[in-house]
Order: sequence, then structure tokens, then C-alpha cells
Amino acid sequence: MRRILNRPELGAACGVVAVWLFFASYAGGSGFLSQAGAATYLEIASELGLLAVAVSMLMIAGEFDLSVGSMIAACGMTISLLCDRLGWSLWAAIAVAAVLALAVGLLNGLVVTRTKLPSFIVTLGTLFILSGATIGVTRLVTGRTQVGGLRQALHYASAETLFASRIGVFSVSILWWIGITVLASWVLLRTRFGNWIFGAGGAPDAARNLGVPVARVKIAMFMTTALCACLIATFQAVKFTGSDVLRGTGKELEAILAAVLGGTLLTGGHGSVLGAALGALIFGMVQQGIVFAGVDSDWYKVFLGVMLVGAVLVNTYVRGRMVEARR
Amino acid sequence: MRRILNRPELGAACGVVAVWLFFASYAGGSGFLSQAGAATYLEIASELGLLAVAVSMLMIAGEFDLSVGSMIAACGMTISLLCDRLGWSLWAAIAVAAVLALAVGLLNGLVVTRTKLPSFIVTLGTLFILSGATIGVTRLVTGRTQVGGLRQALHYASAETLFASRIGVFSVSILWWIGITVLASWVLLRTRFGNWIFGAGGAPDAARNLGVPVARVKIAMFMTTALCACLIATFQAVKFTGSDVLRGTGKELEAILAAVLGGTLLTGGHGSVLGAALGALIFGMVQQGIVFAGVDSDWYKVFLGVMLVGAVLVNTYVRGRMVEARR
Amino acid sequence: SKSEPSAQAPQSAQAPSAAASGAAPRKNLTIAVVTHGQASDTFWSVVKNGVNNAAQDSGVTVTYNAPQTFDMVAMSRLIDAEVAKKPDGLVVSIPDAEALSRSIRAAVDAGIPVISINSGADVYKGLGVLLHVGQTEYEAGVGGGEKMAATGVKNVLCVNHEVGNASLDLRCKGFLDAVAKAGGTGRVLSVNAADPTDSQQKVSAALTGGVDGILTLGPLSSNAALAALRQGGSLGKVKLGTFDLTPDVLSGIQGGELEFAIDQQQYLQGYLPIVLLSQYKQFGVLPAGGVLPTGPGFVTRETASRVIELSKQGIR
Amino acid sequence: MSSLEGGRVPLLEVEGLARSFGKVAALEDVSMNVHAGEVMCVLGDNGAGKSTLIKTLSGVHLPDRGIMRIAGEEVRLKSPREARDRGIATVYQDLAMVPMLSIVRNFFLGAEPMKGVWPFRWFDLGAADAVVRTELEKMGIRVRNTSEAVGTLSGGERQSIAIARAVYFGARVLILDEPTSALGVKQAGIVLRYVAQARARGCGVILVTHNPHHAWLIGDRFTILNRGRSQGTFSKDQITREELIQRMAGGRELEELTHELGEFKRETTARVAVSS
Amino acid sequence: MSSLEGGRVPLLEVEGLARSFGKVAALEDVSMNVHAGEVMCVLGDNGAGKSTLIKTLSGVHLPDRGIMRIAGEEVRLKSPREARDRGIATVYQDLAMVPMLSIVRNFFLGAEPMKGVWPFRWFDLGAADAVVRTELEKMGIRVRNTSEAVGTLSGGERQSIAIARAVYFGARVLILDEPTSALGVKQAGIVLRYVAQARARGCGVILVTHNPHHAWLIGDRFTILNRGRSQGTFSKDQITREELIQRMAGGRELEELTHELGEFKRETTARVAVSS
Ligand SMILES: Nc1ncnc2c1ncn2[C@@H]1O[C@H](COP(=O)(O)OP(=O)(O)OP(=O)(O)O)[C@@H](O)[C@H]1O
Ligand SMILES: Nc1ncnc2c1ncn2[C@@H]1O[C@H](COP(=O)(O)OP(=O)(O)OP(=O)(O)O)[C@@H](O)[C@H]1O
Ligand SMILES: [Mg+2]
Ligand SMILES: [Mg+2]
Repeated sequence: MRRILNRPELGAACGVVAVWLFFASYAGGSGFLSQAGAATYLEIASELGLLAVAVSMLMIAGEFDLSVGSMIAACGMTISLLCDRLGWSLWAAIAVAAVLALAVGLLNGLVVTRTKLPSFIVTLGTLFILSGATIGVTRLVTGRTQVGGLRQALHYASAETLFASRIGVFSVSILWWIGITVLASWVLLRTRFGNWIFGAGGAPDAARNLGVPVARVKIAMFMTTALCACLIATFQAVKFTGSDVLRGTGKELEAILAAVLGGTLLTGGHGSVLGAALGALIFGMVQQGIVFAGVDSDWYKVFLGVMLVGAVLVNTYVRGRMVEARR
Repeated sequence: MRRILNRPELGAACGVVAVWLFFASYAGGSGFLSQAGAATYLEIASELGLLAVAVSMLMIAGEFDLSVGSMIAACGMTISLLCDRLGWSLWAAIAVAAVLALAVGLLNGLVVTRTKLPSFIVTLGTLFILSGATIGVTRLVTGRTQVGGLRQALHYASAETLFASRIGVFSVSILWWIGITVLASWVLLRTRFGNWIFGAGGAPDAARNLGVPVARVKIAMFMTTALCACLIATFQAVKFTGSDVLRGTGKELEAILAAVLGGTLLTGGHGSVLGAALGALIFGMVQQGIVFAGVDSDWYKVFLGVMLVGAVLVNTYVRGRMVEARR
Repeated sequence: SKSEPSAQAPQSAQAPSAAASGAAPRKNLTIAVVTHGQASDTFWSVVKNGVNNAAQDSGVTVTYNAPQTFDMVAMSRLIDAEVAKKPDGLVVSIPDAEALSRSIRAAVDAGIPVISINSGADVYKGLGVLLHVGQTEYEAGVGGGEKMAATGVKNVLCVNHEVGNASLDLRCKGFLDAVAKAGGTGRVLSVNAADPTDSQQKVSAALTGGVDGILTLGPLSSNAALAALRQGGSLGKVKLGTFDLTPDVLSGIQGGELEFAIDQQQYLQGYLPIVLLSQYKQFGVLPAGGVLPTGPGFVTRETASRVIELSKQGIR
Repeated sequence: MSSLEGGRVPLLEVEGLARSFGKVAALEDVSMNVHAGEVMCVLGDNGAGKSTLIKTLSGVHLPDRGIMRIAGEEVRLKSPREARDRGIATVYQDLAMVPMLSIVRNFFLGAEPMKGVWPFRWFDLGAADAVVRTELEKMGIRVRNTSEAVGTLSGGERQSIAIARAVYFGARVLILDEPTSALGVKQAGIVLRYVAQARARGCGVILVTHNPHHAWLIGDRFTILNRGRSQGTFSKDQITREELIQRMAGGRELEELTHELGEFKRETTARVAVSS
Repeated sequence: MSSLEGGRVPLLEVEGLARSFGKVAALEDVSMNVHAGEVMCVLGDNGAGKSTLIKTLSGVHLPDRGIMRIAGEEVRLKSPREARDRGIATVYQDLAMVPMLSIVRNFFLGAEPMKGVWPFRWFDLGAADAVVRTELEKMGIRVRNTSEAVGTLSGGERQSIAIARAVYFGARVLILDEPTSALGVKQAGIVLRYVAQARARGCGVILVTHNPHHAWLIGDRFTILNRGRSQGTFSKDQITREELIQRMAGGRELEELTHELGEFKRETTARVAVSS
């Protein structure tokens, strides 16, 4: 019992229940409870959740990555351009995008660990550079800011099965989300590398003194995060058979929020992958629940803000003790 | 000599020189060096600088405020609505807006210090709520998202002299910027309250043990920051004789960036007001320099990102020692 | 009352003229509107006013939704959610047919009558959308370019306040194409819509390059451009045109500071589809035209005074 | 020491103090007092609750139960500031220093000397600097520069500064939590002398220490804590040094150890002889 | 101890080590060595550079100058991991613990026991837990729950865990930086016994301590540092306990202190008599 109470994701779990109950009673009649309704918020949660899982691990390792949003745009555009302009196979294009993502992640990690600059600043720089380069290159090549026609790409069908098919009304991305959450949770809690992540974030100097290769751990997490962003880009590119340069804008903040809702500390060293996944679920439910409830979109942000602070408060209250190290 | 080398703002000063030299040589012919050119980037720097000064003090006290951007929109709208719809005197409207800002700052501070939630999350909630409420109320009252006609408001002329006049080609906001920077610098470095700010951010528990009223210091800084946001809203409302609900979006990030460029640590406890003012100057010069240099606006963000990381690197390199406590 | 219309929706979609409810008294209809324009955008706030007025006039319930940023993925999810609510009609804008086709098709397949507005004139048919209300952004831009070229300018600036928003890109492209056709040159200047000081000073800086004509894509940047011209003392020397109307823009036109404003009459883009859908749902009637163009209209010094009061009410 | 106690009102007194953290009862029913001009030593094992006791006395923690009196008056300290205002100065085991702040700013944090007339009153850095220099000199510490950040100093140097600060501000009661543990013999001697000086000035001193030699050298009375409970208070004439060490559960251990060490050594020599 | 030294190659040896931080020369020309089966005590004032020496030996700092040999082989340690791989285990003064991590995870951080076949190898938490429990029990520490965060423990408890860890992993050379300073007499005794056991197993131990009693009890040789310079190395038969204390600049101080304290007390009594 005490073990359960001590888990960082407990708050998020209660938050999920609270938010669900709220919308079920308030907007249940309008389809929130229907299978189709559940499918819409689970789809949002699954994509955000994939990212939040990686982001929460990176945050536990003590770093931020603000460039994931523009990474989604960059990867999606890479896939679309390669397929649409050069007629590449979709799979080859996805592979190139993944390599690009890993390279940017590596670069982020190297700069952060070498220069000891705050990752907030470095990855903000990456955000600008990536997003600018995506716009620049796309407009240079196509004269537009959106590229479509992926449906005609080579091997589209197999990619669609894997990334954009549906099981009943539910998106296949939900399976990915569950799978990756389980895997990441196992890595974090049950492997040596997971222990190193906690050490690297909780007390980097101490961990280094004990022989943990802190820099390598952080770089690996930057690369994982970038790869997850690329995965989402792939989902969206395949599902929407194209990309635009604004896609993913703001996703970095949503992912960080989901991680925090899930009990991950902004300061690093403490957190939970499962919690981040649940945080994403809260996010998805709020986002769609507002639509189901028919809240005037003028007031949407007010609602979101109140729900957000409310969820974090419930979270903290349930966890019983306030986080010690803050910010 | 060693004293100067140890100052946190030295890096920013070098950054200013470096950026100026870069654009002077690269875009000097196109007006960057002219008086009018200087006036354009000084005007941008002065408004951002006002905010960055307050934000850097808040960051030194160990907290973030992401709601300053939406505070600008909310205050601007308050002023415009009161004058345009109710025919209030401009000065009365400004006073009401300032009171509103102080109240929101107080609320931010109270929630952060009472609940011990990270200010990042709390003020993100405030950001959503304020921005949503501004949109909602404005549309409810006017059916539009932009309100103008401030030129016809009572006492516009006197307000214009104070907030929107020009001395030669230079905006009067530059004087405000210099004045507030000097005042804030004095408070931070030469008064008891300033010492408390450093203590509250550097080691809150230790400071509390020594009798520093940490919570009150933080709340005061939240209120100061909100007030500065309101000041900028006033500048812009008077200068552009109206407001819109988008105004200020993203300013919070720019202010934090300017503060970091100026040597303020994201972790709190260390930083400089003068540095933040210089950071804002760098920002203004980069933003305008790019236009003077005629860089294709598609690539604007790439340039900004590279300049940003470059400036921070120069900053850190010049300061000689890397920041110890990071993030 | 929810289940009733949804049960017969498929039939009415298959054979509108045979709608069972044809002669029935007016029912409690629900129409969903999903666009790509944020609530904070001046242009779209007029559309929304049209939607609301139409809802009141024809006694139907409407919900208006738009993503918080120009985000096609979020927009498709909003459509999904609305479709899950099974409305009696759906109004969408289609700035990116590729991204939205899946969600729009799903709505059509679910038997919901769909009307598209604003953008999507070229693709709406293929998606099974009944009707399009509005005009393409590109043509509006071309119109602006022709008007600008007629004043004799040679070096123009298109001030874009939201890079990456496909509809703004099209406006600029049309504008620059038209100016180029008339023998002029020009470029795009991107500014930050949220910071008028930034916009003003950027336009000021760009003016040093000998620009003699400026088109702004919305009132946010037109105010800043006006301030920049005032600051540089080039009011009247540099021609200024803008998209969309506000009281400030109109008084600027009256005072001769602005050359013209392009008016898409977006109020109609909000008003018409609601009325059309409610009529269609009740009586199965629909215009046969396909595309109902609402613009571009130009407001110039001669016509400004008539429009100014309407603009204050958020109708133009 | 009995001459100092009889009938006089203690400077600081607690009765039946209790404090727990979640399920951990760090203090249960602790009573103790300190008079003006005496050194009260608090002794005990690791985790016995000594630091918790001291933090409760200085207003950092609120007690769950129990009464606290300052000069006979019942009080309930709600903040360290209040304690400080009532003349209680404390050196915490975890130091209460701001690492990124300079030595002089740390020294005066929360009690800055002011100059000028309101509202133009400012932090008199010049005067502060002079005070710090002399105070540190008195402790035998030579710092290169009082505007250097505290974070760059060695553990012992930091400890010394914290003590110098508390002594400088210590008005009536001076509380020290293991002040000598990180210090070399020389610095420890200086600290003990400081304590003696404070006592001579009429201060009441509460001293937590693990070092029975230091305790015996300076203490007038001794309170022994064990798992959050007081094991009794002894004045110097009621107990011998050996008894004290014994009670700190260390005497026998140390003796045994000396004995054991001899055996180990023999073993080692044997092993080494075999292996070489 | 000469029997252990003559001609044998030291386990760990440094010559002419120097290291500065900016303008502060923390170490200048320090030479020392430790053989298998002996305890080398490093003594010195606060800020003498003891911690810096130890951090250099364990790969945390790279030396500016100087040679380091492990079992006669010249090495240049680039990371703590390398030092650990070469059999050097260290307990740092600033502890090297991750406060928010559980006891068992801290204990094995950087050297987790693994289970399963690659790539499905995982951290064997069960085995780790058992090890931690027995190791801590050996040190006389009872923790409620090994999955509790280290941050909630008292200073001494944390210190004990760090030592238990180093002893458990200590292969050839065990380095301890002031291990007993935060400990009660009892726990300090246990730690010293640990050190003796390690020595008996043939470990070379380098021990930094401020406590001359502890040093004399356990040390075989003594190196004294002063302002970053070595003041010589003495084996136990070359120096008496009193001389050692003297050299630590403390003996005379303590004597003087005892003398002074007497005087202060007299003053105090006089003053109190006057004031009452
Ligand atoms: N903030 C806290 N949260 C939870 N437990 C705490 C807290 N502070 C102290 N404790 C627990 O209370 C007990 C007493 O701690 P305390 O620090 O008072 O011991 P101590 O006597 O000072 O020990 P040491 O000699 O090692 O410093 C310990 O078991 C510790 O784990
Ligand atoms: N990272 C660092 N940066 C700057 N100066 C340092 C650093 N580490 C140590 N020093 C300086 O080097 C000198 C020696 O420090 P060190 O910690 O080695 O002393 P020590 O002998 O361990 O002292 P103590 O007994 O107080 O622990 C001190 O003056 C200290 O200020
Ligand atoms: Mg303690
Ligand atoms: Mg040391």
C-alpha cells in the first residue's frame, strides 16, 4: 500500500480518473463516452504520449529538449520531400528522417554536455534553426509550405498498415504508445542504464564520481527524444499523406507538461514514464473533452489553464508530499 | 581588473560589441549604422529590456513567469476597452490595468509559494487563463479581437508625451529603459532587498533559516514583473492607439532569453540586471540587423538560432568559467 | 432528439430531395463549424460573428472550433471530435486538402452534409463536400497586386505576420506574381504579429531599401506599417494596401493614408453556410452553383465611409 | 556549575518536545534547558534527533507537541526570523549558506547593515566588508577576497564562516550543530575558544558534537539523546569523562577496537608473509 | 611497518603532484604512496588540499603536473570510472550520493549487478537489496526500507552508507575523505573497524581525518599537508602520538585552550556574581 502511495504516477492516475469523470458527467451525452469519442482522445494521447515518454526520461536525466516540435516538422518534411520530389520509397525516406533526427539529437547532446550551457538555451537555438531551415528548404524546393501526395509514394501501403491503420475505430498508434511506454518503463526501472538516467539527473557530479558516464547517458536521451519526435512525424506524414512546415509547433511544451502532470520533476532526477503516458492521456481528454462539451472556443484557453493547474494540484495533493526540489 | 572579469554582464557586453561589429560590416551600407537604424533597434531593445530587467530579477529569485506575454495583451486590452467603450480617461485606465497586473502577480506569487508547485507550471496556467480571458472578454464586448481609437481618449496627449513621444528619431522608451535598469541594478546590488533576492534564489532553505522572508521576496518579484509587463502594454497601446488580443505572445520567452544572454542563471541565485538590459540590446540588434542585411525572411529563424547560440557561447567563453549550477 | 436526425442522416445524404423531414416544422438542428482560423485572429472573428448571427437568425445551434495555431493535425482532430458528436451539418475550411481529407471524408461517409468555406475552392468537390463559399486566397492576392501595380509602384513588400500559414503564403504569392506581371519586383518580409513594435521597426528597416509599395496581410501588420511610414515621414509616398477591415484601417483609408483594403466579406463565409445547411437539412434545397464567391471586394477612399459603422460591429 | 542553576530562570527551555516526519518520530518527549553563561552539550548517535531538536529550537520546524520558553516566557516560534529576533543564533549542520553568493553577502544575509535615510537606504557593503575581515581574522582564516563566492571554499572554511557569523550575531543563545566535525585540530581549537568567549559574555550555548573530548573540554552540562528520547541530563560534576564516553556508547567500542586492531595486524603480517 | 615497505612496489604512488583552480594552488609538489595492507593517513588544516589530493587520486581532477603509478605502472586517470576499474574505491567528503534515489539504487549506482542474457539484461534489484541489507547491518545501521530516498536520512546515516558502499566495492585501494567526521563515537568505531578489516584483506587504505585519536589508532604512516605542500611522511614508529597531535598544530592549541577555559570560567563566575 505505502509503495503505491509513493509512486510518482499515482497523482496522474487520479487525474485521469477525475478528468474522465468530469467530462463523462458534463459532456457524456454528446459522444465523449462513445467508442468514436474515446478513439479521438486516445489518438491524440497516443501521439503525445510517445513523445512525453521520451521527454520525461530526458527530463529525469536532467535536460530539456525544446526542439522536438520543430523536429516533427523537419522529419515530416524530409519524408514528404524525398517521396514527392525524388520519388523515393517511403521506407527509405523514413530511414533518412530517422538518421537526421538522431544526428540532431546527437548534436544537441554534444553541445549541451561539452559547453555546459543550459539545455533550455541550446535546444531553443536548435528549435529556431530547425524550424527556419525547414521553412527555407521547403520553400526553396517547392515554393510552398506544405507538401502532399504521399499516398502515391512507393511502399505507401505497408507503411500505412504500420503507422496509420485502424483497429476498429482505434488508431494503431495506441498500440505503439502502450508498447513504448512498457519498454521505456522497463528500461528506466529495471536496467543499469535506467539507474544511470536517475543518477545523471539527480546529482550529475556524484554520478560522475561513481563512474556513471553522465555525458553519454544524456546524449543517448537526447537522441531517443529526437527519434520519438521523428516517429510522430512519420505517423502524421503517413496518416495525413503529407506535411507542412508548422506541424508540431508547440508540441515540446505539451510533452513537458504531460511529463510534469505525470510526476516528473522539472529539475530532473525524479519521475515516471508511466506517469508521462497518463499525463498525455489527461491532455488528450481535456483537449477533446472541451470540444465535446461544446465550450466556446474563445474560452478554450481559460478552460485548459484551469484544468492544467487543477490537474497538477490534484496530482501534488494526492502524492501527499510536495516535491522538494522545485522548478 | 579581476572584478570586471568576474561580472556576469561582461559576456553580454562582449556579445553586444560582436553583434554590432558583425552587422556594421555586413549590413553597414544599408542603414544599420544610420541614426534612424540605431533608433529602430534601440526601440525594440528598450521595450524588451524593460521586461527582461524584471524577469532577470525574478529569475535570480528562483522563479519563472511565463504569463508576462499574455499579461501584455490583458493590460493593453483593459486600457483600450475602458477608454473606447466606457470613455474613461487614459490615465485612469492605465491605473486600473496596473492594479490588475499587480493582482495577477500577487496571485502567481501566492500560488507558487503556498503550493510549492514549480512556477513554470503555475504561470503557464496563468498564461492560458489570462490569454483566454482576454480573447473571451474582448469578443464578448466588441465582437472583434482588436480595439483601436485610443487617440480620441481623454488625456491622450499627456500620455503620449510620456510613453510614445520621440526625442529626435529616438523613442522615449529608451529613457525609461535606462532609468529602470539603473534603478533595478541599484536595488539588486546595493540594498537589503537585493541581497534577499539572491538568497531566495540561490538557497531558499538556507535563506529562510537565516530569517529572509523568502515567500514575500518572491511574491514581490512576481508583482514587479507583472507591473513591467503592464508598462510595456501601456507603451504599445499608446503608441499604436489600440490593442489586440495577440499582443505580447512569446514575449515571455524573449525576456527569459535576454536575461540568460545577460548572464542570469536559469536555476536562480546568480545574474545581473545590466546584463539582461544588454541581452535585450543583442536581441534587438539581431532582429533588425537581419532585416537590414536583407536576409530572406524564410531563413530568418535559422539566423536567429545561430546568433542566439553563438551569443550565448561568446558570453560563456568570455566569462571564462562555465556556469556551475545549470538548467 | 440527438439520435433522430443521425438515424436519417445517411438517407438525406443519399437523396436530399427526398428528405423525410421536408415538410416538418423547424427542428433543433446542430451545426458544427471547424476552421483553421484562431479565435484571436481579426479575420476569423468576423467569420465567427457571421456564424453566430446566422445561428440566431435561423434558430439552429452551432459550435465553432479552431486550433490554437495554424495546425492541420489539431484541426483534423477537431473535425473527428465533431463528427463523433454527430451534428446535422458541418462547415469546414480546407487550407490543406491532403491533411484534412481523411477527416472530411469520414464526415461525409457518416452522412453529414458538409460545406467548405474560405479555402478549398479547388478541392472541395473531390472530397464529397456539397458547396464552397468563399474565394481563393491566391486570387485575392492577385487582385491586390493589380490594384497596387495600377498606382505605379515598382518595388513592393508583402508583410507576412504568420510564416507557414498556407493561406497567407498564397496571398503573398498572388500579390507578388501580379506585381511581377506588371513589371515590378518585390519580396516577403516576415514580422511578429504579436509585437507591433517589432513589426513597425522591421518595416522601417525594410523601407531603407527603396520600397514604394506595401501590402499587409491583416490589420495587425497594417497598423504597424502605418506607424512605420509615419515614423519615416513617407506617408503617401509609399503606397500601402491591406487585407481585411478594421475601424482603424477604414479611417486610414478615409484619411488617404492607406490606398485600399481587400475585403473578402468573410462575414458571409460564416453566415451563408449555416443558413444553407439549415435550409438543406429542413427542405433539402441547395444552390446549384458549386462555388459561391464572396470576394474580393475593394474598399477605397470613396467607399470607406459606408463601411465604417459595420466594421465597428464586427461585420466587415 | 550548580551555582549557575539554582532557582534561576533558564534562558531557553523546552519540555516534552515531540516532532515526527511522516512515520519517523525524530523527537519524542525531549526536555532540556540552557542557562545564561553555560554550555549545554547535546550528545547522541547518528539519527538520534539532535539536528531536529536544534531546528525546532531555532524555529525551522514547528514542534508537534511540547512547550518552549525563552527567559521564562512561553513562545511558539513560527520562523527562523522570529528566533533570530529573540536572540537565538544558530549554525546548522547543513550550513545555511548560499553557495553562489559572496562571503560578505552571505555573512550578513538577512541582517544587512544599512546606511542612508529612508527610502534611500542601502546595504553598507564597505562596513560589512570590514566586519567580515576582522571576524574571520579572529578565527584565523585568511580569505583572499570577501567578494569571492562561498561555493569555492573548502568545507572547513565554510564551516568557520558560518560559526563566525553566528557568534557575531549571537545575542543571548548560540546554537551550534557539530561545529567542529569538519575542522582541523587548530580550527576546532579556535571554535572552542569562541564558544568559551561567548559563554564568558553570558551567552547560553547549545552545542551538538560527536567528539567526547571536545564535549568534555567545553561542556558544563550534557544531555544525551537516543532514538529521539532524552536519556537524562548530567552536569560536569555528576559525571566523569570516562563515564561520558561510555554513555556515548563509544568507550567500550574504542577499547575493543584497539584490541581487535592488534589481532588484525598479526593476521595481516602472517598473510603478507605467506603471500610474499 | 618497515617490514611492509622495504623494496616492495607501492600499490598507489604519486610524485610531484600539482593542481590549481584558477589562481588558487590547491596542491603543489605532493608525493606520497600507499602499500598493500597499510593505512596511510593524510592530515592537515582546513583548505590544505586533502580533498583535492584525493580527488586527483580517484580521477575526478586531472593533475596539472606530476606522475601517478598504480602497482608500479604509470597511469593517467581520466575519469572516476577508470579509477574504479583499476580498483580504486573512494568515499568523497561531499558524499557522492543522489538524494532523490533510493538507498539500494545509490549503493549500486555505476556498478549495478545484472541478470539475464544480452540484450535482455536487467538490474537485479532483489540481489542488490539483499546485499545492501547485510552490508548496512554489518555497520550497525537499521534502515526501515532500502527503497527509501537517501535524501531523507540523517547526515551520519548517509555517511555510513557511502562507506559501506566503498568497502563493498573496494578492491585494492580504498580512499576515505573524513569518513568519521559526521559520525557518533559508536559508528566511528565501526568505520575504523571496517578500515582495519580492509587492511587485513590486503587493501591499501588512504584515510583523511581531522581526528588525531582516530588517526593514531588506525594509521600505519602519516602524511601531513600544509597549504598544498607535503610536510613529510612518518611511519608509526618514527613519531609518537603526542608529536603527531603537535604536528597537526593542535596539541599546543588544545593545551592552551584548557588553560584559557579555566580563566574564562573564573571571569564568568565573577561577572555573574556582579550582575546578579
Ligand atoms: N526532513 C525530514 N524528513 C524525513 N525524515 C527526517 C527529516 N529530517 C530528519 N529526519 C529523520 O529523523 C531522524 C533524526 O534525524 P536528525 O538529522 O535529527 O539526526 P541527528 O541526530 O542530527 O543525526 P546526525 O548525527 O547523523 O546528524 C533520522 O532518522 C532522519 O532520517
Ligand atoms: N573546485 C574548486 N574551485 C576553486 N577552488 C577550489 C576548488 N576545490 C578546492 N578549491 C580550493 O582549494 C583549496 C583546498 O581545498 P580542499 O577541499 O582540497 O581542502 P581540504 O584540505 O579538503 O579542506 P577541509 O579539511 O576543509 O575539507 C581551498 O582553498 C579551496 O578553496
Ligand atoms: Mg545532525
Ligand atoms: Mg576536504
